[in-house]
Amino acid sequence: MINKVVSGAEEAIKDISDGATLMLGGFGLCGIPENCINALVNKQVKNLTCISNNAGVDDFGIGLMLKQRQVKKMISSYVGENAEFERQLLSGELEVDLIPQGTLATRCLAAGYGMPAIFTPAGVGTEIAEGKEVRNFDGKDYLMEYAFDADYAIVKAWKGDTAGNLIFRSTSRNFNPVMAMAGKITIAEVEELVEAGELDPDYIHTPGIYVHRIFQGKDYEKRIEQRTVRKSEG
Amino acid sequence: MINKVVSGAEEAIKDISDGATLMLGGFGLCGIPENCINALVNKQVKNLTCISNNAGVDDFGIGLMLKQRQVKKMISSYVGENAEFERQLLSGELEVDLIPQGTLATRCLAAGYGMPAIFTPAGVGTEIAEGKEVRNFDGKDYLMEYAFDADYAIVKAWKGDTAGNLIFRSTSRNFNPVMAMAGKITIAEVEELVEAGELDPDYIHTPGIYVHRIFQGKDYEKRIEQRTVRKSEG
Amino acid sequence: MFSKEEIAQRIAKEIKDGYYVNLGIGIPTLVANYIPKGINVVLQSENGLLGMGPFPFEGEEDADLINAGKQTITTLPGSSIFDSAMSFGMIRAQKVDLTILGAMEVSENGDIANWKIPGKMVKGMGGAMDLVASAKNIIVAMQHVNKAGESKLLPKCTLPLTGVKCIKKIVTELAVLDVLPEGGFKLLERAPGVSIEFIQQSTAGKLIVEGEIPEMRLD
Amino acid sequence: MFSKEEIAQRIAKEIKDGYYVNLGIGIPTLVANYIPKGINVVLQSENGLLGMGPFPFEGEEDADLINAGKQTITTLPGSSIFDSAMSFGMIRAQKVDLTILGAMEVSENGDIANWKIPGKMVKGMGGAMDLVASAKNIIVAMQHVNKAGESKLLPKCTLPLTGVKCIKKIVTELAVLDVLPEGGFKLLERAPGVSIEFIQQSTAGKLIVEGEIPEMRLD
Repeated sequence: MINKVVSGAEEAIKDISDGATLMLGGFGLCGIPENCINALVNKQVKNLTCISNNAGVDDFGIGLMLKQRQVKKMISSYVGENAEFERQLLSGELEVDLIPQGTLATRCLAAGYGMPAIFTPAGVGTEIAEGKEVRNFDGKDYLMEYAFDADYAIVKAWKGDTAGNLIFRSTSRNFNPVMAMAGKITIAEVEELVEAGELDPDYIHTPGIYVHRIFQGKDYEKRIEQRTVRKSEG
Repeated sequence: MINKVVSGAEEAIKDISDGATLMLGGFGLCGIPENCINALVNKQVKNLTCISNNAGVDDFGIGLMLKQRQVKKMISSYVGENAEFERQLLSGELEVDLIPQGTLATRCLAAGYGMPAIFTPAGVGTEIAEGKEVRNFDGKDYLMEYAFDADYAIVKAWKGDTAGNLIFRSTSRNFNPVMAMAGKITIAEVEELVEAGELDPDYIHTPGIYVHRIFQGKDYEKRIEQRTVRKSEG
Repeated sequence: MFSKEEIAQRIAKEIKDGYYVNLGIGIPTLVANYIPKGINVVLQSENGLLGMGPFPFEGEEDADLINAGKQTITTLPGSSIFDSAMSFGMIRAQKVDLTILGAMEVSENGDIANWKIPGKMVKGMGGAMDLVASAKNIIVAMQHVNKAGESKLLPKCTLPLTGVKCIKKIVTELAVLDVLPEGGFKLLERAPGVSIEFIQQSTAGKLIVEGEIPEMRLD
Repeated sequence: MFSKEEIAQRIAKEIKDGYYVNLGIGIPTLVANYIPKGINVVLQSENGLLGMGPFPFEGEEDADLINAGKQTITTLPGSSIFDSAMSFGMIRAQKVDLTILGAMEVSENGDIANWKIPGKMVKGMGGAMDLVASAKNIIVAMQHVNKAGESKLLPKCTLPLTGVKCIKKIVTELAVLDVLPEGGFKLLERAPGVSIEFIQQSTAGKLIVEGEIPEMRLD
């Protein structure tokens, strides 16, 4: 197998330069690549375009990059938990392209599957359809949406092996596998890195061919955004 | 959970009637729904359109249905292992629509993902492009191909649960998960049927929402088409 | 007039055995508490889960297991996890039987607006545009009038649209209404003690009243 | 002149460390036996496997584990299994670095015909049309002339095409040739003992010979 292991987040992101387009996995704060985000903050790389379903919170996740004004443009479906984000948006410092969540996911899939465009009914007849091709199939209208073109995809998995194979845990899977397929270069940080052969080939979510660099991350905080519980019974 | 269990192949296919369009999972003889095929043979349902990567061999798999002239049309990528097939084709009894294997798989995916059409470069400039829309993206030509529209998808999995969740084993996965997503009604036969809750949610290949009927099959032959071995060392 | 809980309770009666259901944030989330006993329903959470269970017990929260509202949740026996592309794939392919979501405005031709108010910070549409454009069966849970007392059931939406001609049924604190394919809100039921006249006054769009209009029942 | 084994051996020299490679049926399959020691290469089988290993030992065949030629095979440490949509997805997205396949005819502009002979039973194109349309790097392994002694390297293919302008390199029993973007077969190497004149006679398409043409080496 081809060994994809790098020493850590710093090495993994070392060639990411100003103006790059990044995909960042995660839904809310669940399954985000914490180590790589911190390394990007330390590296102070700027003018980034970030494709990510959400934009983190003020003091965690992509919010840390926003605070340093490293992000020129966010491409997201929902960005509502972030005061600094709002400030930059209203002041015109930050561009935002809001797109439907399913369209976001499917434009990643399209890139990973070599399909230049896809059709979705999401947004037909709304302002997000402006300037887009509408096409009718079987009496229903669809928008044509293009595959994303990202320089890097940065994802977080639960387990990975030295060949780059990834397994995600529970709903921290979310956008991670589709973004992993979609980057020109894909960087994966994992909670546990094992030797090739330790993961069952039948249960791999992202085959190693899609992953270029992998490392075992450290000090995962895995912050919970909405801690909701029920009372113990009895 | 919603219980999808039926008593067996006969019950699973009982409403399939003459003229139906069926998807049948498998690659060669690997991962084919043996029980359902036998039940379809016994039921003698006719004028079927079968979407399947291959057409079985003379005395196994879809070949058994061909022998009884139950198939009006095959939609496949490769049909080369079957003398009766050849006879029916040359005599005009059987229609065949040959399409590239990746196009076949992606047209299933499109149906399962609610995308009416996809773009693929496969077949551009060849006779299979005749009558199809060609579209250029970024300097490369693609054919527009439509999602399949199948009345039933019939697949074979390794394990399944009463909620319809499926897990496939090794390369018997092949077309099964994409077809499972693509049928208006999806029937799954499994080698081992377990209670809901026994399969790890992280390792389910086909979520139960895509499966309408499930049963534990019996007497699997799992015939090997090309038995190739190397000599024991030492 | 119905409370939010009662709106949720009334909507729950629309859920049938064997349904896969996607619940939006707000009143729709409450619907889960009222799913009729004895029927099997699977909740889909569009961040990638089928078979959403209740909130975890204290101390059992799992940061890796959340719903589309980012709340900690649990799975149930028979649950499955999948990625976002498959999640919206099954939504787009209409494998989800029923979608319940909130709205700021609904028009008499079934358009819905629920994601953006001009001049205010826009948080994004999340999965709402995908859901309304794809679902074969959508119920809107909403207040009949806004805080300024203006009707939210309109001849035409004034806010930016989320989807067009997609809403089939609305349950408010005042009434249950169908949106007719040819246009118009057809009054089906009224909340206990609420008059047809009051519903008429609260409905800016075309209200269609035919025959006896029974009171909403929750049992 | 090269044997089939030697053609495979020569092609194997084109495989670089870190390559993901898809091998077609026939001579291409033999290439696996000659992958240079010390480089890491992963074989993709388009029925849904990365990390194809050798044939199983007798008695260890697994009916559920086959390659695209339907042969029983094995996995290697680090293998992964996936469905047919993902398999052709990664092919279409050009994640596979090199595709090696056979051909009936190749034209001087890089068209390939390898799936259909009019009047004969057509078995189907399998994954060949996807592979040739998608791969960034394709090597054709073929005989220079057919059994009737006619050249298979033509100005224009006479058989139904599998793909257009996609072949970059050809290895035959006689020679190694590049297909130039502007058209023409550029002779790179000749098999031991084979003259340029003989290659010229065996090549119906435009052959480009510039400078010294070394003999093919296998070591």
